[in-house]
Amino acid sequence: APVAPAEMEESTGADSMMGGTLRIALPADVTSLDLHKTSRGDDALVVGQWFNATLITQNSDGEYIPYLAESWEFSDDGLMWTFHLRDDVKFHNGDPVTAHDFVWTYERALDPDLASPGTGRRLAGMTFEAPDDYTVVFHFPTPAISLLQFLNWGYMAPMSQRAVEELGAEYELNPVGTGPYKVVEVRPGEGVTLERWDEYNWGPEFFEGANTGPYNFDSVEFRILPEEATRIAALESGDIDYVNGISNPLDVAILEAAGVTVQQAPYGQVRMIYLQNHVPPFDDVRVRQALNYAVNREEITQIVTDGADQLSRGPISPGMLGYDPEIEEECGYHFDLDRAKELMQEAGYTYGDDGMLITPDGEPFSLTLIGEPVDSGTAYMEVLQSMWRELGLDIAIESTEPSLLYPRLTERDYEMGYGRRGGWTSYDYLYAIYHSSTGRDLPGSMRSAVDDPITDALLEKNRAMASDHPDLQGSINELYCHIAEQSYSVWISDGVFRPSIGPRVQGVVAGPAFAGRPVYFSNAYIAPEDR
Amino acid sequence: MSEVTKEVLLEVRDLKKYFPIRRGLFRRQVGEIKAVDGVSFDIYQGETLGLVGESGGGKSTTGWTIIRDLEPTAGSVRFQGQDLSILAHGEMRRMRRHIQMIFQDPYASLNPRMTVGSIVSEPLEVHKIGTSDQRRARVQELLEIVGLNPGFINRYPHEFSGGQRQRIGIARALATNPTFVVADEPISALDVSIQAQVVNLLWDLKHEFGLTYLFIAHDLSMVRYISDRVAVMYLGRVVEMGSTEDVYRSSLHPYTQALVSAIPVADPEVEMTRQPIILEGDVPNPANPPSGCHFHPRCVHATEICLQDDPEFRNLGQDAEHWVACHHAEQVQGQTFGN
Amino acid sequence: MAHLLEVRDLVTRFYTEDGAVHAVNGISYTLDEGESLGIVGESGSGKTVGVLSLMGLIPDPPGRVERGEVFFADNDLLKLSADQLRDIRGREIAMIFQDPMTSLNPVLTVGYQIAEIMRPHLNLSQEEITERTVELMELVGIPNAASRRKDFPHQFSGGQRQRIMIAMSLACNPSVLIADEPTTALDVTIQAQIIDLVKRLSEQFGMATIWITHDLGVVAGLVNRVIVMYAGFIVESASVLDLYKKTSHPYTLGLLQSLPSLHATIATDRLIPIEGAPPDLLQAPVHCPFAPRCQFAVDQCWQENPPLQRVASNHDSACWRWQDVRAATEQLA
Amino acid sequence: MLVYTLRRLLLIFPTLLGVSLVIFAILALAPGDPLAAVVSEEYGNTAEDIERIREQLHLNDPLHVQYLNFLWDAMRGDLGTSFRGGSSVLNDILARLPSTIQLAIAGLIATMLLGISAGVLAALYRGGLPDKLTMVFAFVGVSIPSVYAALLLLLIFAVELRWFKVVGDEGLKSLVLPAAAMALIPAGVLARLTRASMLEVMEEDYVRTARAKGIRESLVTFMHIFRNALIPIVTYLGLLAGSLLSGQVFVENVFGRPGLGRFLVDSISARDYPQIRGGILFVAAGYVFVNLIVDLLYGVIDPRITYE
Amino acid sequence: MSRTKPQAARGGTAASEGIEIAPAAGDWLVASRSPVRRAALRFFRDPLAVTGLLIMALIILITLIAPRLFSWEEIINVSNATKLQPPSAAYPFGTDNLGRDQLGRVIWGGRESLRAGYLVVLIGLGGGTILGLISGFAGGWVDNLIQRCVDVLLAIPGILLALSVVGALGPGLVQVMLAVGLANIPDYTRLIRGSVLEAKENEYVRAARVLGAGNGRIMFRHILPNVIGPILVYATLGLGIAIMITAGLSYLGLGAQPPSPEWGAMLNLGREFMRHAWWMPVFPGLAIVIAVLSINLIGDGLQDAINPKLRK
Ligand SMILES: Nc1ncnc2c1ncn2[C@@H]1O[C@H](COP(=O)(O)OP(=O)(O)OP(=O)(O)O)[C@@H](O)[C@H]1O
Ligand SMILES: Nc1ncnc2c1ncn2[C@@H]1O[C@H](COP(=O)(O)OP(=O)(O)OP(=O)(O)O)[C@@H](O)[C@H]1O
Ligand SMILES: [Mg+2]
Ligand SMILES: [Mg+2]
Repeated sequence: APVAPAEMEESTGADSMMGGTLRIALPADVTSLDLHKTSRGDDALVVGQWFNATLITQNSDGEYIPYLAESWEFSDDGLMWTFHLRDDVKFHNGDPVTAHDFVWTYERALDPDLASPGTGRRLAGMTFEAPDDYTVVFHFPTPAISLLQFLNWGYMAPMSQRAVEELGAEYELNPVGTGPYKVVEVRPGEGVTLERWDEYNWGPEFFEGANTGPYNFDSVEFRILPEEATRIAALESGDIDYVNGISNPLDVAILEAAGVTVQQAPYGQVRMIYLQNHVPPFDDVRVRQALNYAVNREEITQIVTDGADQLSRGPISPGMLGYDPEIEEECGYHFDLDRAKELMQEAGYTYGDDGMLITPDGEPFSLTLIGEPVDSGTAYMEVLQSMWRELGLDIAIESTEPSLLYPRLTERDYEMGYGRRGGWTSYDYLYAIYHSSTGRDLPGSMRSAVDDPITDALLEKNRAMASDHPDLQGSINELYCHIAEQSYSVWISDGVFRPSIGPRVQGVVAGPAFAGRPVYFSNAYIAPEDR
Repeated sequence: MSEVTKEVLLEVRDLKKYFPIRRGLFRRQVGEIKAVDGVSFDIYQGETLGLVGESGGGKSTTGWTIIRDLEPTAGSVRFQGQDLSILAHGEMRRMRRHIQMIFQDPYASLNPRMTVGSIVSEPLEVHKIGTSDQRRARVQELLEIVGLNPGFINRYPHEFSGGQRQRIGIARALATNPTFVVADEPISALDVSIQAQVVNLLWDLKHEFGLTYLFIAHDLSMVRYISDRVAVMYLGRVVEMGSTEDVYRSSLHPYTQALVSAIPVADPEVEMTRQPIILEGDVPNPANPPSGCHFHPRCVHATEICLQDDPEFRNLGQDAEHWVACHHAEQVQGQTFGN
Repeated sequence: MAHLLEVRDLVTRFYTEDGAVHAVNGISYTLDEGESLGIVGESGSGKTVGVLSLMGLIPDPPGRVERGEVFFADNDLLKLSADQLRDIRGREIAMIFQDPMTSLNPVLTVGYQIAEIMRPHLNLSQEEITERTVELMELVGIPNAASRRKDFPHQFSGGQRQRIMIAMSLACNPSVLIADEPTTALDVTIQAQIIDLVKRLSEQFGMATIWITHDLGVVAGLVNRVIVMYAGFIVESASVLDLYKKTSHPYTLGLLQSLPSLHATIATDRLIPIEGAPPDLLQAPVHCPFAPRCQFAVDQCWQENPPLQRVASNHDSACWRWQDVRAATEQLA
Repeated sequence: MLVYTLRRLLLIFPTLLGVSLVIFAILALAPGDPLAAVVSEEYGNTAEDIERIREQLHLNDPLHVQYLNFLWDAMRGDLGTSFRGGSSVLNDILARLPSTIQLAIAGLIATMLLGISAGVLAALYRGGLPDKLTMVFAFVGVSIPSVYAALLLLLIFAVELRWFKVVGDEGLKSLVLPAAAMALIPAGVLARLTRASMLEVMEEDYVRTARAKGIRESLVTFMHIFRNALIPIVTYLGLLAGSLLSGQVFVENVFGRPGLGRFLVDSISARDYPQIRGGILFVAAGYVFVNLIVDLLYGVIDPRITYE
Repeated sequence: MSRTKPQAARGGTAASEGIEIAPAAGDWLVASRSPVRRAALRFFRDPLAVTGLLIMALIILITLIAPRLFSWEEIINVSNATKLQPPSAAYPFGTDNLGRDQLGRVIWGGRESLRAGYLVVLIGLGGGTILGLISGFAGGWVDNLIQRCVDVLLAIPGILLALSVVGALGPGLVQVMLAVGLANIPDYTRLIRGSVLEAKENEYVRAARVLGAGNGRIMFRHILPNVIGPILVYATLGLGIAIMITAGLSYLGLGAQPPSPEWGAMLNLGREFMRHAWWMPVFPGLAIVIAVLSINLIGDGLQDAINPKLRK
């Protein structure tokens, strides 16, 4: 029987949302799609948002909401977390997802033979159990409720034991997840193709009216385009629909002229200078403060980012959970060269005829600043060099690639380090760099070598508080002012993240800065005429 | 030429040089050209041995092999009693001061990037003879000797005509006052007046310094004029050898006879009446030489035996040695042409 | 005007850093069908440059044909376009170059190099060309031609290379063959064969030849008329017989005297070369170029360069004292 | 020659052995820590973590043990797994090989077309307009880094004119821009090299002989001048063919092509030793092979060249 | 007319002396010129080569006096107010993304870049020439050995080589240039060897051997001048490439460090701004083009000068 016109229209209306291919540009090769073999941020885009689902996630207001877990609770001492799972979730291979899968997955990540560099490390010290098929319990050595956000991290998704064991080495080319799309093809060096998984119906309510069923695009195509200019050109020409970030603010205008929507949000991408707090000259708080005072943050962000980046006057910047503009105004640093010079003189430094500082030992005051050249790093270092020259400090820059930098950091073979860290979306990052347990002797990342009981106590107190704890903000502010005063680092700015969406794609919803998920695609679609 | 006091300077024994023939993409060897195929002779101190013969007969190759620029396939060369083929590289190099060569090809054998001065003084530099001023003077002297304007020392070979280049090559070969010179067609590119100059020069040097020559040439009248003895080559072998007079006047080998009869004479009247023997038959292929006597397909005297047996190289001379490789030398001798 | 080839007042110079080399200084001669013209002379006297000039093959720079006309089939070769000249080169006027090693391309097989000349000029199929190549190689006495056609120049002896050049030049049955010392590297039997071959072709097809050589024996046996060159000038031009018997230029006389007499050996009588050094072509000649070496030179010779003048029918000489020279010749004989 | 070829082919093995030794030596000398790329920046690595990972990656084994293990595995066709993602190095390379070779061939063809024709023209009209134009083209070519060339081509032909897609598979068409970008520098070099090499032979006597034959000037140019000028050209093209396998990181980056060049550079900057070793071994095999072909070609180009 | 014989001995009569027009000076002048001087003469008569030489001299001069033209402060001081200004009277080359005067940076940049470029090319050319000559000339196992080493070296990426040289000899610009130069050697070796294989078959090589010349002499005096032409051209083009490569290594942290300007580094940086500030890549790029151009003109001039057959 012929279909009534009204019905037809409706059905085409519904169908018209479905279809098309979303093309996404990735800046670097996908290292691995095995969740435990990498933790790179670039891969996370594929891993987290598209083919995996996590226990919890964050909505567009930044609140934690259920995803694979329907609900969860913390023990009173904060050492035990319990998650109650949905019972209708399936892996892409059709197997149901149970609590045992979670436990198996996390224990795999902790397996020393696997030596998982990312996930495993985050889970270090924890134990897991599955009292029943749909309950997962985490045990912590110390209270760390603020770590809840990690569970929104794509690498914490469950893996199918059967698939991993059956496929062996082939698994990473055919990973099995629980997200809205499944991987159909991995082309090393070139890209990844995903296909909609029609059984997906456990989508979270990211925002009001969010689609919780299957997504609209028939497939998602990731293309690796290492050159930023190419990504921009591809957006411009319409050959790519989505790019996760545009670094040069000048390019925004070009893209907008081509109909591309460029969102700009602070990102928790902290730029700062790490100081070796335990050795001269940085064992003197006045020197550290002088450095912070001598940085003209307005000027530096103007020069390097045309003023697009948010300033970081202290340890917590605008893109982070726990940021409070008032406390920043009160305890943060404002450019004050005279004050900086005073501080230096108080610390026993003098000025020579050429306006340059002389150390108390009578030597010219010169320091080395090391850092990576990526992402305007060199520009920041050069501007700082120029600014601190005004203070009378002579800086030599050593800008080197990461693998050359790393051993020097490990050996502490540097005085000051320029760092830029993406994805530090919460005040909790302070623990990682200023808590004494992260110790001055530990190898690895840039550290500040702080060993201060007051700082430790404040950090631990914050860590044990749940996000809805009423005293949380006050406690964070206390921490902020203490660290700012101690001036452990020189904080500069918080980068802006610019997800850019091509004109073919409709219905994209912006996410919160600190959700690690800049935009939501659950309702997005490609208009039929553009497919 | 008093035989008793003859001192052997160079002794060539059963010298062979085969060139591989290669074909195809991988240049597979499909055969060999026996360019020199068992040549033996002595050259005496202070004499000039003329080497004549068929073009392509292996004269240059013999020369090259003697001075060891080509490694012989077999055989030995002794110079002043010393076996050259066992000399170490450095020793051979020092030896070259005494053994020099004038090249057949006056174009290719001069480095186009070097001036005449540096070409001619090179042997002196190499063997560290004289100071740079002395060398310069010597070069000027040599250029004059060979009839070149000494003002040319800074010119490059391509600025010269063929004969002028040949003279540069001669000057180079004579620079070190060598003992023995392989002269491969040294005068064929020169005009007769210069030929006369050069021949006189070679003679003077020989006279004064006891220089010894292996004189390879096609100009039989010049060979006759300058040589003490002559060897005739045909298809990689010496077919006749003896004193110049004997070889020219009473040739024992039919090929020599044909050669001698074909010498053009610089007199139009004589030329009009001269009747050279025109050799019949195909020129043989050195890759696949005829059986028996190599010359038999073109020889009017050939008989059955010539098809089968290699003729022995025998001495038929009476007071002077006169070697020939022909089964019928005795008959042939009677029918000497000659002019 | 019935001449096949007529060269008028050809002047060629090389402009080098040291100044202009006056290689050819106004030479004129003619060549008729079937005729055989010999050019002899001092080495470096401009024989090669003279013929290269008329073929348009002088490297420019540094060389330049300054003046002159070369008529061939009513065309001035020096004024023809490159295309027109191309039709004549190889087809109508073929040349054998003096040096067979450098004149053959070392990286191409000799067969190819012979075949190449036929392609533009003769309307032959590939097989026919190959056939003719082999035939030509055999004609000049290269054994086993069918197989050696595929060899490269360096695999041939000097004489063989020269024969390949000869084969090449004969490939298109040219009307004029210019042979620059074609037989110097050949043994006399082959030389005789080649000369025979060329003679036959002349008779058969009316091919005219210009034969540059130092071998006065070859000149005597082969050519009808001889031009003697010295320092870029034609100093004498005569029929063969006249040249040898009625020599009218002291340079020619010198040449003839330089030859070894028939049965002489060096031990008994020494050759008599022409005294003195060859001329310096950098200097523009003002007097007779041979004067510095001339036994006959008088004041006039130092003041004026003698023009080529008729001394007998078909006999020209550029000497003020040609009569004395001739007298001396006759006296010698 | 056949023997020579076989011997040369056999030499691939000692050469690769040499390569592997040199890589090990170089990697041992090269500063930088593979852990930097393995361990990411953020949180609490303990010293034990680091140690465990080092142990896991066999970075603590003595060098000769690492080398022998590598050799033993390599002989069985196993090039190990990446430090970073754990992927099979052999698979990683094989996956990139087709695209790399495609682009290399396209680049080589583009280089030859552009470079040789420009060089021949420049030599023939030495000092004239074509010569000057080639010269300018060559200088601009070698002075513009290929990444600019690639970007400019992309912006002009893909973004402005829309003749090509910026990304996306268009079959052979998608090779055009990358090949052109890749060819720019080498074509400039090749043009100059061709010119210089041709100038060396243009005055040779056999060229005069060829002219005297009355053959077309184009034949003179190609059979007599160009053919005799081929040796440096072929040598350069051989070098180029090898470098196109691994040296095209910028072009690969700009056009988003999976190539060995980017693979190598990425793995070097991450000090991903297994990937570096595997990648270089492949590239070395490529060079050995290409250079063998070039050496054999020498013999074809100039029959006087033999290797005995 | 044998003017080279002052006494005009043989053919000359008293009369001949009388009409010698000019003194014999001309020929003796010719005779007094050595081949090197003749080549030099030819070189200096070539207007293009002289232009190249003059430009290069000028560039070097300017870079030498750079500190007098622009102070170091001017080169490194950043300012938002002057950021990304197009070329103007005040800033003929415009300003860069940090507001620094590009003219000053280009001038200062030549110091590092040219030094690096030349050193790299010289190492590559020198090493490659010697190895290539030996390899091609000796043939046999020597050739095989050298060529297989070349294969190895070719396969090792330049960055890695540079890293390991720095690892072995410590960091520093000279080490990096050494490494890049080293990485260049195989190219030159192959190029030279190819030509040597061909050139050594020439008869004049044979002639030299026969007259007793040693291998070194044959290689350097006879073969090298006949094969160097194309390689010279390659080397002069290599200057630009060397400048870019050393800049790439600076980026890794191996070479010159910011804010010290370098043409290659400036050009690299300019890429980010090529759609917004054309002058950022264009001026350093132009500097490289001009340097390469002038060195090439010199190279061409040299090639012509040592090739006596080629005349303009
Ligand atoms: N490219 C050149 N540059 C300068 N001078 C040259 C050049 N080519 C030839 N000459 C000069 O021109 C003159 C005539 O040379 P040509 O080759 O015609 O002599 P030729 O008579 O053929 O001598 P030969 O019999 O020795 O071959 C010579 O003096 C020579 O030096
Ligand atoms: N490199 C080579 N490869 C192959 N065959 C060669 C080689 N060199 C010479 N031949 C051959 O060896 C034979 C002898 O050559 P050679 O040059 O010794 O002759 P020749 O007597 O000097 O002749 P000519 O008088 O013509 O110079 C010839 O048939 C020649 O083709
Ligand atoms: Mg010979
Ligand atoms: Mg000549």
